[in-house]
Amino acid sequence: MFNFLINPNKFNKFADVIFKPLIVITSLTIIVGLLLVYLSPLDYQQGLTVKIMYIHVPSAWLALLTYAIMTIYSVIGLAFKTPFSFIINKAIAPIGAVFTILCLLSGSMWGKPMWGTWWVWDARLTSVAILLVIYVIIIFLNYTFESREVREKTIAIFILIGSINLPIIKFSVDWWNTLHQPASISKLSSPSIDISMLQPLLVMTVAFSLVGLIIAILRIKAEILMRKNYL
Amino acid sequence: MSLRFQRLILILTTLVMLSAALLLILFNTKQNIVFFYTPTELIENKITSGVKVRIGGYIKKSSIKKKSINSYEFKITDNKNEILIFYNGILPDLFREGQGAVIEGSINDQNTVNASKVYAKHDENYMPASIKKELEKNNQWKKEYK
Amino acid sequence: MLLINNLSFSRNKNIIFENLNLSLSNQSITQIRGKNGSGKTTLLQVILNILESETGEIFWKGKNVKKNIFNFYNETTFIMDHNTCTKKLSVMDNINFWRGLSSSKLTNNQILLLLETFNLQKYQNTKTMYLSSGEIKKLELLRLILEQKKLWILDEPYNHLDDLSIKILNQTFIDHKKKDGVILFTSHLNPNIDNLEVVNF
Amino acid sequence: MTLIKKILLFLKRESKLFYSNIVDLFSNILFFFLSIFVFVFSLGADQELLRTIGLGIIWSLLLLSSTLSLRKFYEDDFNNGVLTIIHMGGISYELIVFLKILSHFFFVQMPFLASIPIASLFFDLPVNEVYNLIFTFIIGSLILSCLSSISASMNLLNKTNFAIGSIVVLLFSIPVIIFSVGINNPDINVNSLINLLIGIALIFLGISPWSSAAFIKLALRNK
Repeated sequence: MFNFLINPNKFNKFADVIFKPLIVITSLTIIVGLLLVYLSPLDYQQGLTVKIMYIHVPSAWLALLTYAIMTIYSVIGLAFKTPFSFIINKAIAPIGAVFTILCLLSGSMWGKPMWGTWWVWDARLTSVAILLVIYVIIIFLNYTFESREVREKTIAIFILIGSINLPIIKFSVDWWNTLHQPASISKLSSPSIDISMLQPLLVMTVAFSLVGLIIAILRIKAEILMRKNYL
Repeated sequence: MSLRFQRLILILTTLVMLSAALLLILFNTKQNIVFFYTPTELIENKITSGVKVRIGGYIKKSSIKKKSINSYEFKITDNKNEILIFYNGILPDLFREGQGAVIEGSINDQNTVNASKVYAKHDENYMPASIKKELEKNNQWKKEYK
Repeated sequence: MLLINNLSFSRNKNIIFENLNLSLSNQSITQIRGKNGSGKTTLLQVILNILESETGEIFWKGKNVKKNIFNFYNETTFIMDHNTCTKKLSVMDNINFWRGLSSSKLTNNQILLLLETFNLQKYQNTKTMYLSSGEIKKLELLRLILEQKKLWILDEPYNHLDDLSIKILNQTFIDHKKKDGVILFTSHLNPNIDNLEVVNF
Repeated sequence: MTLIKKILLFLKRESKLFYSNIVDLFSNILFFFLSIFVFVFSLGADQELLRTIGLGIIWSLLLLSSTLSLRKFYEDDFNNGVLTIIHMGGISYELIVFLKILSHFFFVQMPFLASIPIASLFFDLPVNEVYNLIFTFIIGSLILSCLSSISASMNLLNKTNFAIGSIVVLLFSIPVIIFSVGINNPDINVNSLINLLIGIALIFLGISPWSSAAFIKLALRNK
């Protein structure tokens, strides 16, 4: 049933089926999300600046999610030697990098009026910057080695080593005194964000993930085509 | 010794190492890397004057005094101790009374600091302005730091 | 002794060899003969499990090599086509290292005698980087006798050797064969050994 | 028992190699001191300034000097096939990496320990800071050895882009630097910081044998 997640041919077929509906759904979600953001109330403290959050938080989540997906696929790829894992790793690393850049830029734009600075070296900001560096190294590694097998496995091992950074990013705000605020939404407690702001945030998150998914599908399909001779 | 046995031993050592590392890190993160200190920590540690520090806390209610354009004086508190801050410069948007802030500057003497930079700290609460008014009307608005 | 079943290996979709079968009996010398670049070295590396085969199995004394790899290594000496001695260490240091790794029971006197027969005793404390390539090759071949293993696998052993040394090497092969040994080597030459089994590759 | 004998044999060989390569080590230390001079002269002889930034400079230069010996880590033994011979002697690649890390720690990093007090003289560092620096360096250099092993084994795989190995070392040494330099914050809990550093060292000590061995096996397969 979930074969399309590991088999290139089945993935191609699956992608062909869902691609057009996906585009329709995505455009609808984006429109609804932007409308909701437009209609969402101003914060009692931040005023209009709160709306940067609707870009910042989804891109941060997706930057982490992309890396988590790459980690899972690397484990699968190294353990079962599935070529599709390495296709995924190559295809979605730039997407994660773009989301990380988006997260850092929007955070910076929010930080200047709110905190009074573009950038501080606190634990959360530093660890996300390191995530960006890791993404960039992964992209570089794709163009470094001559042998394909070497390239793929090296990247997978490197991704696994770099995944130490994920829990550090997540828990940095709880472990250390940081300028960055702790998470507003967690499973254990009721969110400390009002429902009228939570709704647009969630819709925007879905919209961002769908856009990421569309780009990922296109890149993965291109990658499969390029490797047709090897698969 | 066979390859499998060597691997087994190595896997076990790795697991022991990683779990020890996890314990060490989880039990020791709280105290060490600090972006800022609270006023109580600062006073208790008796840092010599002239040292650069970051202090985090809440801005005491009705303590902000504007001395001239872009020159301010206010108090940072953690409900136990407070520290007087002098600052020349532009304050960030979020800087208001009762709000969290981080101040970077050098210590003059025990309880006063010359700030070179002021960051406003935002908490994890997001709330529409209208609801806050509503809450305040019904006297349900709670603010811990006054 | 050594049984190779249905072995195939390919590199980047280029098939190097396919469905290869080979069996080496006790007291035998086998040569794999072929041109440069025909994959002789690769075959040896696949047999030694340095490279992983795509299909096929290898058995040593009836046991699967992959599952008992250290038992297999424990009875094997592998001489590569290039030098494996550490250039910055002296001849004696290298020998002691090999001796320790293979848990060889040779005494110091026996080793000195060996060095004398190979005409290397004057270099005992010289760093190997100052030896000529023929002398280094002889030092390398010393490992055959030093390690006292049953199976000898050699990659191009005749390179860099003069006629006399080739004769000595052939004699060593025959001696080892008489002592229940098994020898597998690759070469593009046609060595003068009786009862040589040749696999054309 | 035989395995322990072989491990001792391996370490003995490493120590012999260390003596024959001792000039390399001294050049690394010389590099370290010369770069300190370059720093001091480019900043000017402001004693106050040097004292505040001294610790950071010493740490970053130690880091850079240790990336110099990166290529020596596996390359020689890999190219002449000694790694294969050792493996055929009955030691798994993971164990070889572990032993290599230990010997790198003792023979390459520890000699720098002696040069730290001299280096801190140039920056006029207070005694307790030097003491802390030595203490954190002992743990931090173990982490650096693990990182060097990972990136050196990664360098076996590519013959052109050597910068990538140094980048990996620098990237993962960021936490080491943060916590090691943080120790001189006047009111930090030194014990918890040391514990944290040991924790990081254990993590890298745990993962580097596996990842380095994987890289080495890959490199052997694609030699």
